[in-house]
Amino acid sequence: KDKFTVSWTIYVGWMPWDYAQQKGIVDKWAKKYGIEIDLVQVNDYIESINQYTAGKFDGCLMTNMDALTIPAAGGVDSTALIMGDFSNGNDGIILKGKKNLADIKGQDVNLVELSVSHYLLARGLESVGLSERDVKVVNTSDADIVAAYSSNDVTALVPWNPQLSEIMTKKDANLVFDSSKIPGEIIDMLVINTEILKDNPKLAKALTGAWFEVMSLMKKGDTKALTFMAEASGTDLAGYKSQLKSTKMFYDPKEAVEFADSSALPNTMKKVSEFSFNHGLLGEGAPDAGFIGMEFPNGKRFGDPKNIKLRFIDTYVKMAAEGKL
Amino acid sequence: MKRFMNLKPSKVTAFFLGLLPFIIAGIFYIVASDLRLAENPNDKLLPSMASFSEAIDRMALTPSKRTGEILFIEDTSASLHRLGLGILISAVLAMLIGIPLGFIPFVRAGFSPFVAAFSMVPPMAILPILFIVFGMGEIAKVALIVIGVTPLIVRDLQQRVSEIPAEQFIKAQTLGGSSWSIVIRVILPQIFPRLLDSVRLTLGTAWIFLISAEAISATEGLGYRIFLVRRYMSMDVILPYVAWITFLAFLFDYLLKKLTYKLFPWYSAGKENA
Amino acid sequence: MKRFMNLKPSKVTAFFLGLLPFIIAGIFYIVASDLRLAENPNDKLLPSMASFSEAIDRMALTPSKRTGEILFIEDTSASLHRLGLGILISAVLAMLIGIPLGFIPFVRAGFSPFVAAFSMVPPMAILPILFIVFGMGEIAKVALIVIGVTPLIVRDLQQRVSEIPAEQFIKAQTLGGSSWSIVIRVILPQIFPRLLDSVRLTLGTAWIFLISAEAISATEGLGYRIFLVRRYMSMDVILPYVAWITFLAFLFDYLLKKLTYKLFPWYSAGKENA
Amino acid sequence: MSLITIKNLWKEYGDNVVLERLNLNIEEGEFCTLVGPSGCGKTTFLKMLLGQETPTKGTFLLDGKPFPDEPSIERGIVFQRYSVFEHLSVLGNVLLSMELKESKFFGRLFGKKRKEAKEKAMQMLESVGLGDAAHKYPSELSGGMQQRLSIAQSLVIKPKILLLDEPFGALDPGIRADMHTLILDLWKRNNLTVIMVTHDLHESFYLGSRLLVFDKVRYDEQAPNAYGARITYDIPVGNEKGAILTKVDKSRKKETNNYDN
Amino acid sequence: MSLITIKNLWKEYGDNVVLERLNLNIEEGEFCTLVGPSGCGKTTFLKMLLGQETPTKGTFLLDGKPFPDEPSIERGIVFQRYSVFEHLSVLGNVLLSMELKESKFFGRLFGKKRKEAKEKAMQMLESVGLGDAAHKYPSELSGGMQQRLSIAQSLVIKPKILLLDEPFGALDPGIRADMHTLILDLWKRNNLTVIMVTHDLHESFYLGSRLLVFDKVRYDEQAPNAYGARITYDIPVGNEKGAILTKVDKSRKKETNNYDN
Ligand SMILES: Nc1ncnc2c1ncn2[C@@H]1O[C@H](COP(=O)(O)OP(=O)(O)OP(=O)(O)O)[C@@H](O)[C@H]1O
Ligand SMILES: Nc1ncnc2c1ncn2[C@@H]1O[C@H](COP(=O)(O)OP(=O)(O)OP(=O)(O)O)[C@@H](O)[C@H]1O
Ligand SMILES: [Mg+2]
Ligand SMILES: [Mg+2]
Repeated sequence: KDKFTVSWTIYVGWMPWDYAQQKGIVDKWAKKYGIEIDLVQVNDYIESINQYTAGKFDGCLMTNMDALTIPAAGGVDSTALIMGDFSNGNDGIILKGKKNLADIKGQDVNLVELSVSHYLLARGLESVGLSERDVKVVNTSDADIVAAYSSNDVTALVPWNPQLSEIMTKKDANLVFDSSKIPGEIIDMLVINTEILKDNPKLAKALTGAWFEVMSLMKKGDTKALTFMAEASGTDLAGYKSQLKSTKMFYDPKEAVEFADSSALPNTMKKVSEFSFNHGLLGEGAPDAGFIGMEFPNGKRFGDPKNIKLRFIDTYVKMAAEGKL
Repeated sequence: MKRFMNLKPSKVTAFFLGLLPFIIAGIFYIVASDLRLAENPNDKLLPSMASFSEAIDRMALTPSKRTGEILFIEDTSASLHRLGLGILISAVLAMLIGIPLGFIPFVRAGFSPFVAAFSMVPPMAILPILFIVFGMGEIAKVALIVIGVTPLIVRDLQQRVSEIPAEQFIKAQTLGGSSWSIVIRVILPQIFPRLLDSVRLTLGTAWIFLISAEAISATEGLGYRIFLVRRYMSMDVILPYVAWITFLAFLFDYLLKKLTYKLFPWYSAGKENA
Repeated sequence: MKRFMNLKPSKVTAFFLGLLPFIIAGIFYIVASDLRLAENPNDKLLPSMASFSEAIDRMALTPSKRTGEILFIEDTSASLHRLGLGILISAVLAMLIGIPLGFIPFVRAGFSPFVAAFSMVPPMAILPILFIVFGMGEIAKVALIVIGVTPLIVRDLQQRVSEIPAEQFIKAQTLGGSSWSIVIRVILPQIFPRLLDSVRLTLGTAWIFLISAEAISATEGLGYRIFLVRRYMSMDVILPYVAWITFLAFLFDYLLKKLTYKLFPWYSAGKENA
Repeated sequence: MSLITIKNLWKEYGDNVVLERLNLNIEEGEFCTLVGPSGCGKTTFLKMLLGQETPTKGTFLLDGKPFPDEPSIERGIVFQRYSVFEHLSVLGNVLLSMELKESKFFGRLFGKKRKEAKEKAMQMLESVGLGDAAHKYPSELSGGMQQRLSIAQSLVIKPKILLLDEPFGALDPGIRADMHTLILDLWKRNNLTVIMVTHDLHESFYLGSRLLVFDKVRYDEQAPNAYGARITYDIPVGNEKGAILTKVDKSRKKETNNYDN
Repeated sequence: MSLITIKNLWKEYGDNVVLERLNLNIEEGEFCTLVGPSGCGKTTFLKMLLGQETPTKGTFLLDGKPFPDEPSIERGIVFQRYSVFEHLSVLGNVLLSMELKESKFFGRLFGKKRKEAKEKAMQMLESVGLGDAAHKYPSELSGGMQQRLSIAQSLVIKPKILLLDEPFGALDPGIRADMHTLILDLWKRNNLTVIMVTHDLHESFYLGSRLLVFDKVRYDEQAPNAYGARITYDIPVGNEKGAILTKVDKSRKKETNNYDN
């Protein structure tokens, strides 16, 4: 197999893929390894992951939590090839009028249910000694959450960017908690089907190479590249830069390797796994949070070793760090 | 040998013929599902019959751990409540607008172009404005149905009113009718069964808007559940829900048709057999 | 004083009366927008006329920095292409299914229940399956339109075919027609203008499906653009796009109507003036 | 003074002169039948009497006052079709007449008034021979019964003038004959003024007390619409006037043929 | 052998006996008119001749062979309405007959064949007096012209038998007379066998060579559907048979009245 498709969705940390594709960087690297890679833009994030899970795509961009609850829980053994960034303020809890997170008690909270926003809410509530029972979650589509804020009966929301910064420009909007308070727990990553990855290391090499080429451009602050990404995501350079500010991008492959190898990652995934289990996301058959096994670099593991469906690797990022691609 | 067009199946044959495509579709599904599951036993796209019955048991027979209620019943009643209210309001509005529009030349001249233009606006695209006006609660969901469906019914009723033979209006005038008494004694009762027909034909559209509204913001409802479980691709829940929605739509269609002929025995012109 | 129902506006009066609601709606908008902007000059919900003209300038007159093309034109042509293709396929399919369904008793017995049930399935709810079957490319978007619209047209055509007086089929048989030649010489030409009418009436639904499809997977198109800027609530782009969609829908409605009467001068029964 | 006074009346639609220089007086209690070639303006004339159309010029008086310019309760009408209400039973149709007349706002009568109206309606139905069909819907009636119903509907509120536009045109000959007996009977008993358009010359002679023939007297090949129809015959007729019929019939030989006789 | 042979024929719909014990032979070239009270089974009889219905029992032969059980090219039909094709011009309607007959697959003729067919169609149209209207659509024609067209459509492919179900019932008397002249002329010129249902006794006598009267001879108050109609009169008629008409007319006095005469 030498033709691969990877789906991506418009999001601040994933716009580099669009740039890489449009500017021929992906093609260049693919050619180098004698393969073809097609990046397909899907606007509906969930649909993109669903299609990957159903086998339509070889790879897909998603967060750590969705990787666990959708493909892994759906029995599709997946590997996080590149952890490109983590949310460092890109997700937040907003209260209308009120200034403290504790004031959220008893309110309706509008968010995308069962998403990282939901996870962030759970973590936030934990930090002030509340639990999910103290609020009522209202599932609200991410596309409409900005408009929802304008409505009088909406008082608490958990959006991500760019909706987050959009809402913050409005009257009475107070950011009472955000992902910078739980750094490294909401990770945006490129996930590849493990089987395909095993058979085609070329794919991993080409994608990693292309990614870090764009990263080096961004690190330099290449205005042209950034403007390109800004426009594609429907905003302008300033807007895009402000979104980047709350995103911890691993511009340097070394940083990425470090993050993958850290002991924080298994801990994070344990929390995510527990959250998911409590919300029934690991499937009805799951007896406990460790039902789905995960594997981390350096042989660390979490959960059922017989049911390993999500793997985090640093192999290719390391190659990039060592300039071996 | 008779021409194909002249051959008529007996009642029994017709029944089994009608069943056939459903059976074929069922078999088709089972085979496709088996093939996918053989490859990946955890595949969620086309679940096996066993997973369906498990999911149905979970959703429709066992009370939810979190709320203690049966989710399926909760979802159905929430959705039907919204749908019913939306349809009811649409029907009443459509009568109030459609009859003058079809009957009074001055009203028609004034509002017909506006209503026609309004009916072309895709409501999904102006959601933010709707949220401001109607809030995010139950009203918004009902309002989306009303905005989506009313113009369709209005245009149909306007058309039907203008199809009532002019002779009837003249005759009623010679009997001493005023514009108003002609509306309530001649037009309204004649248009009523047509309204039911029209509601029936727009039920499909109403469902689409209901599901969209519930996908945008809700805490229960059939559309809510479908979009929620889409997050982990639980087709074992989605497909029974879709089947249930289809069945409900079918049932309402049937009941409305029966009701129309029961209430209005004289009504048969313009009936839709399809 | 004449009864209200007997008063008829002159042509000029009718024209200005028809314009009035649009003007009132416009004034209403400007006032509401001014009020909101006075409170918060950054409010994006109801932009001022100046923001509109800026946005229109940006989208429709200045080439995009990214691709060098004019976004508005690109979006329009992409959407119209999908819409056109979807409608065309739906129309052809609907003819192929609707005519036998209305005409051949055996086919009706076999497929009528299935088609009726199928037409009740909300396509939005089974999107994952549709995308698996049709891929994520252009085909999927067109397919969503086709799946959403075809059953509606089929049911209408089936109804119309069964409304052709039985006398005509008998007569054609006495002239030596076979089932097939009756289809192509008697039914097809009579049903064709009705098909155009039916397409016209389902255009609104087709737009809804197009916009939904583009919001899920596309890189250009009117629905895509609205989806993209919706996250920033750029009503200055959304509202002109909505107005443009409304205008296009209106235009197609008008053109199709004209075309129908031009192509089929004998066609007037069952015409819909509304 | 005559009930209807018409002097030098013209009716034009744009360039199309339909009727020209009509002069006519109709007295109370007359039964006029109108005949004439298709398109000569008979229906247009009836529409003016009804108030649906207004004359282009000329004097047009009802009881010495200008004609009301919209349909009103003094002038009942029976069309060839569509003049009964599908959604009401036979009795309901006749009741409706009284309800619309007497209850301006609700268009309904209640209690004692309704009961009285019902009795009156039943009497009316008996007199047109629909007593047994009172609870049927119009769709269950034959064409002739529907026309009877339409007549009953108009007569029950006692209009001054009854206008009929080819009321029996769609009926079978046998049934038509029954209708003739009926309408003559009603005319005599109620002291009605009747104006009836028909296509059928026999009908026009057999019925009525006065026959009006509309026709164009001037005709221009180049501009067929330049001249309108006028009243070419205005003759007293009636049941006994068989002789005239034969005479007129002969002069129509070209159009009809001996079967018609 | 007769063209149509009917022996002891019954037609029932469930319990409802519509026709019973019919015996009849119709020879080639006859012009039979069928009359009878409404609902007595005239249309049902015509439907059986057409192949739309099958008899319940009895012998029913065409040219000595059992009747084909669906409509076919030997038997042309003209209904009271709806038997021309709205979407085709007058010429197109007549052409269609030949096209359906000769081109089984496309239902269309091309080139020389089409030209010939067109000429034939024009001749046919001339002979029914529609030459000038060849390029009009049916909706532009009067009722009488539409019926002429329907007749032309059937005759152009020379059926053995022409069936007519109240073809002139919806026409005005004057126009009806013209149609009589036409149909008699076509019958004589084309050596047709014609079977025509009518409501009009005059028509049935004036036209045709043979009059068949359908009526119930037995009647049971308790079960009105228990007995079917039979042929109560079978008499030779024709243009010159005025005497019979008068006789029959008198016996019908109850139903019609002197106007009808
Ligand atoms: N509303 C109208 N506008 C313009 N012309 C009209 C209108 N109504 C009738 N006409 C014309 O007036 C003429 C007379 O029509 P009218 O219907 O009165 O004839 P008629 O004698 O009743 O004919 P018929 O015997 O066929 O019913 C016709 O030439 C017709 O075209
Ligand atoms: N398809 C059918 N099924 C059951 N009964 C039928 C059917 N068609 C006709 N009949 C019955 O057969 C009888 C004869 O009907 P038919 O139409 O032949 O009468 P007709 O002599 O043509 O009457 P008309 O003069 O009113 O046209 C009627 O009692 C009718 O109810
Ligand atoms: Mg007229
Ligand atoms: Mg009959």
